[in-house]
Amino acid sequence: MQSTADAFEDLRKDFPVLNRRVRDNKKLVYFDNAATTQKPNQVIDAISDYYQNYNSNIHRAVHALAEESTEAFENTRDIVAKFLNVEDSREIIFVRGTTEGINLVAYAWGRDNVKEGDIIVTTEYEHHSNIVPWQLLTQEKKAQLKYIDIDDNGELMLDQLDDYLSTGKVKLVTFSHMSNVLGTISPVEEIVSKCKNAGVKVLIDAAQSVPHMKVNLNEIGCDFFVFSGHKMLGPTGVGVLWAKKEVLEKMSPFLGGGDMIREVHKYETTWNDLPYKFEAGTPNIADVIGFAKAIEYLEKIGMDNIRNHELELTKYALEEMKKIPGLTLYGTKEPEKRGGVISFNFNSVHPHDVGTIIDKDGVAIRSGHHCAQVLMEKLNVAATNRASFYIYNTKEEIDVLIAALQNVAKVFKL
Amino acid sequence: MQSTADAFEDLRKDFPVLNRRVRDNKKLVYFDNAATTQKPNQVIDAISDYYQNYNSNIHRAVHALAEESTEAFENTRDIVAKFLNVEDSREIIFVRGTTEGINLVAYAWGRDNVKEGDIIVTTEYEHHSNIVPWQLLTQEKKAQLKYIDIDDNGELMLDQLDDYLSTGKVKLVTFSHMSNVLGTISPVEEIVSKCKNAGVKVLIDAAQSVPHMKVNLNEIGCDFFVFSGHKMLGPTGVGVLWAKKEVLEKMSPFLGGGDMIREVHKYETTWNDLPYKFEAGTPNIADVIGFAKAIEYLEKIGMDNIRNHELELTKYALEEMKKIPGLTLYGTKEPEKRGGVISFNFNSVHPHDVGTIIDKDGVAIRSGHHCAQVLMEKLNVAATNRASFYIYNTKEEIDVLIAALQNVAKVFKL
Amino acid sequence: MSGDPIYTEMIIEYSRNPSNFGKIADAHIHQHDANPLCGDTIDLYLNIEDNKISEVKFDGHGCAICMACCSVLTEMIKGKNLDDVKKFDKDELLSELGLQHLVKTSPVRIKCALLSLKSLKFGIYSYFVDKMKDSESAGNLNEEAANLY
Amino acid sequence: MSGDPIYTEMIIEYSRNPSNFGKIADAHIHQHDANPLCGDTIDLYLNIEDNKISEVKFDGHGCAICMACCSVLTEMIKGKNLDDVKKFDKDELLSELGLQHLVKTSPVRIKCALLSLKSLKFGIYSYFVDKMKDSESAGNLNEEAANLY
Ligand SMILES: Cc1ncc(COP(=O)(O)O)c(C=O)c1O
Ligand SMILES: Cc1ncc(COP(=O)(O)O)c(C=O)c1O
Repeated sequence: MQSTADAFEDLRKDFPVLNRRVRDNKKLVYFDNAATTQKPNQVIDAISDYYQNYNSNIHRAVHALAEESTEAFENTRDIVAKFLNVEDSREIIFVRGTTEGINLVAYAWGRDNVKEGDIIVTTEYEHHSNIVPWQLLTQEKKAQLKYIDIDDNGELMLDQLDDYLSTGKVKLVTFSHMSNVLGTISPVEEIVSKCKNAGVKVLIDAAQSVPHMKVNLNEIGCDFFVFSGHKMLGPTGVGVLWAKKEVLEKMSPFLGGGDMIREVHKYETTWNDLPYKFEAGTPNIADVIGFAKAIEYLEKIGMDNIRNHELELTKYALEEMKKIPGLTLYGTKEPEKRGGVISFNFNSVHPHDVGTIIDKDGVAIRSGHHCAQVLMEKLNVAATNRASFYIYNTKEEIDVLIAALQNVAKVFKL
Repeated sequence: MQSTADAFEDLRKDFPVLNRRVRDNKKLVYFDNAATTQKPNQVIDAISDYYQNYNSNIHRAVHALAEESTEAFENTRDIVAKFLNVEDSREIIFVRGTTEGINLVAYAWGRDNVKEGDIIVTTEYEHHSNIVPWQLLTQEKKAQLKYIDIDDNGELMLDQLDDYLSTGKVKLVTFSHMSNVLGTISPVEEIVSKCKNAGVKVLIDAAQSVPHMKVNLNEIGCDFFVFSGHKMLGPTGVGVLWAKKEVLEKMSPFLGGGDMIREVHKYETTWNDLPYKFEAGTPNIADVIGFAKAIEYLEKIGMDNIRNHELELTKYALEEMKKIPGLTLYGTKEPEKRGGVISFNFNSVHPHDVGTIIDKDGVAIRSGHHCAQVLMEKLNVAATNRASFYIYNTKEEIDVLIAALQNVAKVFKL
Repeated sequence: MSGDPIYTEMIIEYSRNPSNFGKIADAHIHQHDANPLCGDTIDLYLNIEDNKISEVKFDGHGCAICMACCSVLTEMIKGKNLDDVKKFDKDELLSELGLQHLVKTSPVRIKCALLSLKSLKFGIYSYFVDKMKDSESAGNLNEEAANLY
Repeated sequence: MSGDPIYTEMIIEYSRNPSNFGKIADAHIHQHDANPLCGDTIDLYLNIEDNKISEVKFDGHGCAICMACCSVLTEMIKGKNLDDVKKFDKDELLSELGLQHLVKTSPVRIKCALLSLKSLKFGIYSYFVDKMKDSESAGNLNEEAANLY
C-alpha cells in the first residue's frame, strides 16, 4: 500500500454508497459503523456473480453448478480460518450473526452444562445479545447470572471476576472483546488466564473487535468466539462461531434438519461431522461467498493499518469534541485502550434529537441505547449518541460532525 | 401477459445463469429447482442497489439511510403478508429458511407445550428439517413421535391420523404441503379440519408449495406455516415463519438479543412486540429486501399460471419418461395430485452415477436421499434421482434430459 | 433554523418545561411503556372521577418530540370525559404540534411522538376491562394501541 | 463413451460384480459408515489373525465409484499385515482405479470413492485402541480418517 492517509482516502472509491447525497443534497458522512459497515464493490459483485453464474444449493448434488458453489462456500471457511489463525477450518461454523452464534452456545452447550446453582459471568457493558441468552438459560436452569461491573473509566473491575471464580460455581465467563458503546478493549489475556486457571470456559463476543484489529485465535485461548460479517464489510446474514473441535464434538446439536445429520431413521438420528453438525438447512450461500471477499479486502489493507487509521481518527475526534462546551464523553480517556467508537451526550439534548438534527447535515450516527441498556442504567442515562469509524472515514468527515453538533446548540438555543 | 408458453419462454431472459455453458460447453438445463431456484435480475439488482445506495442497520437509528432501509425491510413484510393473504403483517417472522422456522417452533412453542407422553405426528415423506427437530424435542420431553405412513401411491394414509388423534395425546401435527421427493400434494383441508376438531395444532412445511401454487393462509386454518425464499426466486438466507398472533404472543422467545426486547435490566427483561420478539439480532436485511422482488416477480406471472405451466411440464415429462425402459417412477400417477417434482430410478444404476453422467450433457438434477431418508427407507432405496421444474423450464429441456438418460444406458451397457 | 419542520419553538419549549410532569401516588391508572428502539420510557398516571380524567401526570425520559407530545396529550385529555378520550386519535395529537408529516417522513421518530398515546390507550384499556366491564371498548382500545405504529 | 474419465470398464464391472461382497458373522471388526450427502451406507467386516487381515467383506448400497473402491480396497488389504494396512493411503486406492483426478475435479464424488478407506481407518482405529493398546497409531488413524475429505 502507498502511504497511509492517501491509501485510505483512495479506497473510498470502492464504496459506492459513499457518493450518496442525503436530505438536502448533503454529502453522506457515515459514522454508524458499529451498527453495520458499508460494502465495497468487491463484495457486492461477488454476490451478483454467484447469482448470475453458479447459484446452486451446496454439498449434496453432483452437477456442475453445485460443485462450483460448494467449492466457493467451503473456500470461505478456509479463508475465515486463516484470517483468525485457526488451524482446522472445521471449527468455523457459519451462523446469521453474533446473536445467533451466542444463542447457539447457550442452547447447545448451555443446556447440557449449566445446572441449578451454577454461575454464568458476563459484564455490565455487554450488548443485549450477550445478556439475554444467558438470562433465559439461567432462569430455565435456576442458575445465576453475575456481572463484572465497570469503573468510572469504563473498564472492567476484574477483582469481581476473582470473587466469582473463587466460588467454584462458575461455568462460563462471557464478555465482549470491545464494548460497542464505550469502545473499551477488554483485557482478554488476563480474563482468559484467570478462567483457564479456574477451569472455566470463556466466550468472547468479538462483534466489535474482529473488524478492527488483528485477532489470533491460536493465542487467545478462549473456548467460544463469535462475530458478524456485516460489521466488517461483509453482507448481512452471515456470522461465525468458532469453538475448539473437542468442545464442538461433545456438544448437542442446535437446529435439526438437512445437512447436520449422518443418517436419519424414524426414531433415531446420528449427527454429521463438524462443522455441518451445526449448520442445519440451506445456509446463506451467496452471502457466505461474498463474505470471503470482505476478508480478502481487509487483509489486503492489513489489520494493523486499519487499527492505526482508526486510532488516528479517534484521537482527532476526541480532541475536537473536548472543545465543544456541554459535551460529555463516555469511556476511557486513553485512546490506545479503545476502538474507534465514541459515545457522548450533548447538554440536556436527547440523543434522538441530536441524531435527527445532525442527520440534516448528512451525518449518520446512532442515537439510542445501542442494545446495551444495562450499561445505560450504569451510566445513568436513557441513551447516548455514538459515532463509530471505519476504514473509509476521514478527518474531514469528523470536522463535518463537529460543525453539525454546533448546529444542534443553535437549534436548542444553548 | 401474452399467451402462456411464449410468455414463460420470454422470462428466461431475466435469468442470467440460464445462459451458462457447463462442462464441454453444454447448455445448462437446470432441473434442481426443488433444492434451490435461480434468481432473476430483478432480485439480484435489488440486493446490489441496497448495498450501493442505502445499506444501513434497521429499526433503531434516525439517520436517512436507516430510515430507507427500515422502510424497505418492513415493506417486504407487508408484501409477504399480502402474498399469503395474511391480514396482520406482524404475524410474518423472518428466519433463515424453513429449517430455522421449524426449529423456532420446536424450541419456543414445543418446549413449553409438549410434555411427557404427549404425541407429535409427522409423516413418512417429510424432509429431515421436519423430523429431526421433533425427534430432539420428543426425546428431551419423553414424548412420542408418530408417523403417518404413505401408501403405494405415495399418498398419506389418513386413517392413521384418526387413530393418533383419538388417543387425545396429540399436541401437534406437522406435515409438508408438498413432498420434495414424490411431489405429492398433501390433503391440507382434510388434515387441518381433523386437527381442528380435535383441538390440535397444525404446522405446515410449505417449502415446496408456496413457490409453486397459490396459497391463502386466511383459508387454510393452520397454526404455523413455514417456507424458504431461496426456493422461490429469492436470495439464500431468508425464510418466513407465519403463525397466528394469539399463538405467537403466548410463545416464549427463541433467540435472545437485540431488537427482540422491550427493556433489558440486569436480571429481567421484557419482550418486544410482534414480530420483533422473534427476530433477535441484525437480520439478513439485504436479502429480505431482495426477497420482496422475488414475490413481486411471481405475482406478476400469477401463481395459477405458474402451477399450470409446471403441470404441463410434469405431464410431458412423465409421458416421456414412461417410454424409457428400466425407469422406475415414484409417487402418484395422477399429475394433478402432484407438483413439478419427479423422482425416479434407472435400472440398477445408482442415482449418483446417473447424476454424474447426465451432468456431462449439462443437465442438473439432484441424486441422493433429498434429506428424506425416512421416505427412502420406505421406498426401500438408498437414493433416487429427482428432476424438479420451475417457471423458466421448457419441454425442450425435458427432451435433453430424456436424451441424456439414454446415454446413461449406453455407458452402463444396459 | 426557523422553519425547522420538527424542532419548532413550541417543541423545544415543551422539551425544556414539560406540562403535567410528575407522578401521582396511588393513581387509578398507572401505565408504564418503553420505546424498545431508543430506550425511552414513560409512566403515565391517571385519576378518574365521574368518568372524567380528573388528574393526569407523566414521568420519564424522552426526546423533545416525546416530551412535547406527552405534554400536549396530557393537557388535551385533562378534564375530558372517558368516552371522548377513548376516541382520541393520533391526528388530533400530531396536528396540535404540527407533526403530522412524521407519519410519512420518519417511521422512527413517529414512535417517539406516539408513545404517549399508546400508553394512554393501553392504560384506559385495562380500566375498561376491570372497572367498566366494557369489553367491546376495551378490545377496540387494545387493537388501536397495538396498531398505532 | 470410451475414454470416460470415471466410468471405465473396470468401474462398471466392479459395480455389477463387487468383490468381497457380503457379511462376516461375528467379525473381529465391524465398521458401519454413511455418506451423509447421498445416503450411501457401507458395513465393513474384518477378521484379524496373527496381525494380518485374514478375512474381509463389505456390504451396503453405493454408487459405481463407491462399489468399485470398496471392492478394490478389500482386494488390496486381504492378507496384508496390519502395520501395512494402517499406512495405506488414498493415492494407492485411487490410482488403482484411475480416479486420482476426482480429488481436484469432484469434491462430491471423491467422498464416494473414499468412504471405504474412511471406514477401514476408523475400523482398525478401534482395534488399535482396544486390542493393541497402541494409542499413537490409533490417534494417527483417527486423524487420517477425519481428514480424508
Ligand atoms: C419440504 C422441505 N422442507 C424443508 C426444506 C428445508 O428448507 P431450507 O433448507 O431452506 O431450510 C426443504 C428444502 O430443502 C424442503 O423441500
Ligand atoms: C458487541 C456486540 N455484540 C453483539 C452484537 C450483535 O450482532 P448481530 O446483530 O450482528 O447479531 C453487536 C452488534 O449489534 C455488538 O456490537
